[in-house]
Amino acid sequence: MKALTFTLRAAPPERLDLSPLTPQGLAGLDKRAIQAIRLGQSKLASTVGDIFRIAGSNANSLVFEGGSSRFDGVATGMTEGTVRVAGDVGAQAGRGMRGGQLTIEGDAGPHAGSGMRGGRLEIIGSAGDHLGAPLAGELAGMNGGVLIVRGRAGAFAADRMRRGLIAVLKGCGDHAGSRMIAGTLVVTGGAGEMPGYLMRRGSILLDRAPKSLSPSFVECGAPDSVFAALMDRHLVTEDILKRPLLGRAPRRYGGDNAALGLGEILFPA
Amino acid sequence: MTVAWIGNRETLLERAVRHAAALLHASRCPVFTFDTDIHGTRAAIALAERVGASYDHADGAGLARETALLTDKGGMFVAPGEVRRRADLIAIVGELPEAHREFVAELAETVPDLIAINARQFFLVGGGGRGLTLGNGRKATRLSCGKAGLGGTIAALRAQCAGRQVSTPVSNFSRFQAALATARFPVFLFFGQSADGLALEMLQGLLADINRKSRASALHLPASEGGWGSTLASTWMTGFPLRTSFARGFPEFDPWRFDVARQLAAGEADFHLWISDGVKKPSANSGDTKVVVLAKTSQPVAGAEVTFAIGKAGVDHDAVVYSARTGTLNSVTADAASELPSAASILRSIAEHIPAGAELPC
Amino acid sequence: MPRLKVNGVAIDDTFAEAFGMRATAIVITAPNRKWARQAAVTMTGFATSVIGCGCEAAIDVDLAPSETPDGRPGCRVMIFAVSTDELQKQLQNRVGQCVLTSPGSACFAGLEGPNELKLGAALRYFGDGWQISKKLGGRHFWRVPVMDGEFVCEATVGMTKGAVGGGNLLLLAGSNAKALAAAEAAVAAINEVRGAIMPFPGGIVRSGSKVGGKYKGMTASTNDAFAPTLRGVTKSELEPDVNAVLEIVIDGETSDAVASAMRAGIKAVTQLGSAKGALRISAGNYGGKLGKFHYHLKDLLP
Amino acid sequence: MLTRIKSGEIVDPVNGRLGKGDLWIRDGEIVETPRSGRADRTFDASGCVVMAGAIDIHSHIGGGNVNTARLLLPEEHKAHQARPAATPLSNAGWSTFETGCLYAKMGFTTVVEPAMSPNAALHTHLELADIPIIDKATLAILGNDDFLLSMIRDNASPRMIEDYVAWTVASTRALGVKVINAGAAAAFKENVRTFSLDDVVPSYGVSSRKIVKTLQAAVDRLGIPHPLHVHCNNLGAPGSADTAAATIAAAEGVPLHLAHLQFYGYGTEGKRKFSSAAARLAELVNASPEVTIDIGQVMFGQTVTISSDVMRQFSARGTAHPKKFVIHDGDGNGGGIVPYRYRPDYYGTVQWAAGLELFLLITDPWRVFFTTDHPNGAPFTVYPKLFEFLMNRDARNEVASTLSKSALAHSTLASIDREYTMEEIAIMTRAAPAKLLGLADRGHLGAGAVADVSVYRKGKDIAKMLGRAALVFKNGDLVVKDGEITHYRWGRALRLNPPPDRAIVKRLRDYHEHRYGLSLDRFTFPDSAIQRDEPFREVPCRA
Repeated sequence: MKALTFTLRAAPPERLDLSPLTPQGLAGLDKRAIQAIRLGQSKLASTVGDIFRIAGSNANSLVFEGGSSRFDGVATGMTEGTVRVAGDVGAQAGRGMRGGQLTIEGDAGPHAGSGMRGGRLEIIGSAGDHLGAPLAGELAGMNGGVLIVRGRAGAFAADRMRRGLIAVLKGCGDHAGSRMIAGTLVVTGGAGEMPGYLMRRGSILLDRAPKSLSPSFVECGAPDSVFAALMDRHLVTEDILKRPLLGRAPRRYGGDNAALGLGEILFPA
Repeated sequence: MTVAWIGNRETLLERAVRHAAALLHASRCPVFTFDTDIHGTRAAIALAERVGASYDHADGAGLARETALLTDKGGMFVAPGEVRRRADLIAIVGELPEAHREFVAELAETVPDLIAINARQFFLVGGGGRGLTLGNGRKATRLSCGKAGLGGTIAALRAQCAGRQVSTPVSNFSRFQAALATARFPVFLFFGQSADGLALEMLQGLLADINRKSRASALHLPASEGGWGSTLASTWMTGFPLRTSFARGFPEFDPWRFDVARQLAAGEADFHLWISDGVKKPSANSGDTKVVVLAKTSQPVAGAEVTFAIGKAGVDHDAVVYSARTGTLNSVTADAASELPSAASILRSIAEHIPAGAELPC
Repeated sequence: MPRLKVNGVAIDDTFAEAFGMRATAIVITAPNRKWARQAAVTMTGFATSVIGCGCEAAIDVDLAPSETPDGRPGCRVMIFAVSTDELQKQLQNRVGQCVLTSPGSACFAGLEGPNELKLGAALRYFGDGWQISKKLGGRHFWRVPVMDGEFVCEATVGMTKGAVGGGNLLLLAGSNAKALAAAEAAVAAINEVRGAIMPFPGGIVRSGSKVGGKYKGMTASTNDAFAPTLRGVTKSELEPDVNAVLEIVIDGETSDAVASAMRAGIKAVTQLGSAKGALRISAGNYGGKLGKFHYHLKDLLP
Repeated sequence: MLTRIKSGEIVDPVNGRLGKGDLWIRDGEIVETPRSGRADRTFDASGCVVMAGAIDIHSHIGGGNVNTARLLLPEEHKAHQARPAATPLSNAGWSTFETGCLYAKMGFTTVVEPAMSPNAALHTHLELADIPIIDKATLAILGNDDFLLSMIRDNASPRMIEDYVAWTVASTRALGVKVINAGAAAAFKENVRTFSLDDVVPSYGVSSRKIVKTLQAAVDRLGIPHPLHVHCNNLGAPGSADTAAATIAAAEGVPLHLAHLQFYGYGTEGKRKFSSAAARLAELVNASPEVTIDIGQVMFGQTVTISSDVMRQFSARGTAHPKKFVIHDGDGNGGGIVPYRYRPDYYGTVQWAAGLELFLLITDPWRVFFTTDHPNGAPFTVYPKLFEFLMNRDARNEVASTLSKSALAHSTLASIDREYTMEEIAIMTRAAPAKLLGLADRGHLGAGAVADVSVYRKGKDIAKMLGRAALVFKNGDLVVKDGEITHYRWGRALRLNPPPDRAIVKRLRDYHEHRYGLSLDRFTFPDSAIQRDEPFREVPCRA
């Protein structure tokens, strides 16, 4: 069966809520039912049929041909299968994912992978602010799974993260790993101001010394690190990085001593 | 007195109201920006509900930071009256905004009367310069971590108060520690324009640590008093603070999606209702966005489809506003009452001319 | 007893009788092989027999850096015990006292399986609250701060209930030197078999035992039938030309591993030949009544 | 306009009308059957129960602390996401707009917000004014404010204290006075962490008991119909039944209302030193005719606790779920917002059972009031289910069978057979609240009453029957039909208006200017500040 393919007819006239279009959400729906699903978030209330041409029928493998920064909530809560977007997406891509694989070939807006619990989300382009982070009012950040951004990420990447792995390859904005509870954030290409602010536990792995760090982080030497070896090997075997990141004995900063102080920032010596 | 224009032409208020209502009704994605009192806000939100609009404050960004502290963390707060009567240690967190200097001066000139200690000590957390001169010739002791900025300084302060290590100690920490040890009711003053959300969260963490054994609290002196009032009104009317939308027929809160400035910049909005009885002027709108303006003006606003001249709340007409000085909503009597209509009255008239849909009073 | 002969080495038509056991395996790594082996040797010391040591343990195989999770030299260690609880206790004590303490060491699961034992999950408390939990690609590690950095230890390790303990070969020779030469040849060969260990010193035991004894409280005593000096006073199993007997005891992750190990051992001993080594290969059993696993020597010929 | 509600089963205990009959409404008022017998409109109520509109005497529906709770918990609100059912507080009645609609759908037409901070009176009334359909009222909080505590300390005359109470009630447009953990909020500011009835507020030397007795006397002498509304000390603590018992004893023959008694219904029995002591409290209430109580029933699920008992909320902050909270040191009481999830575990079971025991063991339906202390015990939207528990013992026993057995072992619930009758429900939720609050114009269906009428289609499923009224009339307007809102209108806030005493006003003016550097005018407001037509309706004090 051919992948169920949504081809964008024209640039969307309004922001769209694509959260209904997931493998599990579309399983068993016929084409007419799919076309009638409301996506529009303004008074226009566009439906799937207004926005996309549909081809294929395998709902376990969804393809969006063409994207837009107005595509919100792509693959929200997906549990299985694959979703691929050949283009950009808007806010909250892969929000609350639990399984399966979501690939965004363009850029993503804010809150990509917000509250993910499982699965793999790969953004080939760049991501906006609050990568993997909770929405307003929520306390739970990413809680599992793998989130890779091949380009840049904005501010507050991995905010309140508890579990899982986030990797940003071309640098990220300020306050990366803020309020982390645990989990691992990898940033190559440089992080912005004060990474790890308010982190309790968790690891932030960088490819260079952070340019600014809260004084509540304290230098903790550079002993040989088996963890670094494990991590380096994992990142390469998982196809996240091409070469090892930390090396044999990375430098370590511990913090945030203002909070619990059990987090760490590691970078190659 | 002319109070309404369609384009550049004077018109009857009634006609301008009808025209604005028709434009609103025809719009696909209307957005509102306001800077008005509680009644203006209530009327604007009620209208937004009728037409499926999203709304924000003209000072949306600073308010969003303060709102985020409440939505994401909460914390410990104190009423301004209690600060005046009880606080024996005042820590000013970050740059003291002009709008709140008067209150700080008042604190410097008075002494607490509800506790035995008849003096206040002042500290300035972060902030520029060598310290801060308050009223009564008093100075605030500066607590700083050099280049670490306000966020870094609060973090270091909290770590040091908890007996944990820091890489750069806070200047004058021992003086602060000694003051904290004897203070009966320390209060930290904070402002949305001076500190980002994480720094405010850190401050609340410091307060939580202190309150394990003794007392302390924080006084919120909002970035915009009017904006905070609007935030409260929005919250009771819809359950949500500002940056809420009715586009899908029910209130939705999303501080990113319904950041009205963003909606306008991204070309998502096709109609912009600008309501301000203050000095702020609407920002330039993108090409085909239609604009209706309510402003204290004596002439039509360039580029606006419709302009309404409104009076300033509390000046031209009685008003209800949030007061940082009382920490609640206050009734204000017009001190230069005029014939200019209130924002609320124009907005209600427009709502009455929206063609009938569901009859909803909100 | 009819006998087969290979390269002059007689092979008894008998069988080794072995028992079901619980077993686990861990991978110990270190900055170099010397210290990986040191940690492994230390933790498997005094682990020859469950009768007196609580478990039987030894290095299974050395691992190249490319075979270990952290890319450092390592070795796989196996531990066998008669119950899950005992195995857990021995694992925890031995890794805690001998691996955690060894410079630069790390410890990983060497066995997967539905049944799990605590590894780092039990040892993490040494971290006194400073320990760090990490999950990577479905594996869970604990990082415990120590004086040379961190002791990284996988949280749990698999346990098999299908392990076998007590596979054996008895090597009978004309002199002590020849018996030892045969036994060493067998040990070297069996060392190459993955999943099988020989828990006795250097893989060899000279004090083969029988069940019980004349003294009260002795659960095992000398195997007088194979003791050459007692040939005159007991019902001996030894021909006149046999002057020394050594035993190889084998524990395996699976029954197949035990069989492979015995096969490798027999092959090595027969290749050495009777002139340099053993005259005869036999095996120990209890008449087939006590152990569930029987390894007939004739089925394991080279 | 003349409206006839035909052939309903009328339940009107006040007027002794029980049985099938017609009810007539002229415009906004209930009238005798008119001579003409010709109605402009007729509603067939056969198969229905017809009662007065229900009155909730204690529900936190608006004001500073309630709004802070909304601000604190946007993610718990149903509209946060497009799937309403997915969020825990989806039925909480969160905005002012929903609050009015959801109450009306259940046939409630008057609701009292019981905790208005006097300084935030304008804010509270603005919120209440935005609650559609129903009438509202507030109780003004006193008892932790410096002005009162100083007067008590300085042995001010009862007359002066009465003047102050009267001024507060009048200027804040309240319908009564509430005291919340008297003295504790003031003590908490001086770092006191627990506070009981005979503990003394530092710097004032005034005990909690003294504050309660002072206010009780002032309220009584002022002729404020609603007795002093007391939120006792030690809310929620194991052994708090002792505190409640002591407070009941302190009534001493003068009317006193104890709020959400369930939260004090705890003894210290059992392994966990926490058990239901509801039976003991029920007995005390039964024996104290001057005491009225409301329950504050707990139901399981996510909610948020909103209380001006700042000391108690501070100590509960560790139990916050989700983990965030607001603690506010206000001018008087302040308050605390602590989200909480009641789980059907040992502790939750004790609380659930204690509330039901109080309901069922207090014999006089005129003195026990139906509340969940919304949203503290549960959102008011659970009322239909709670009615079912009271009226159907099988329903509650079925739930009990799924709960903690060890908790229920310390409770009498299983042994109680009582089922409320519809008449008792009408007393508890209509007649008695009107009497308690001094609202002669409602709570019954006699001629001259406000035409607040709720009509329920009879059915076996009590929760369904009382959850979705067949018809609701507010001031004679049909506002609900078949459980859906048909018409929006604005209710009023019911208030007392005792005349101000000039001396106290002057004193207060000096006090505010001197102590706060502010004009007293900052704390008062004209009716026009509400910007609704006739936002208030005056209720007389007792002569």
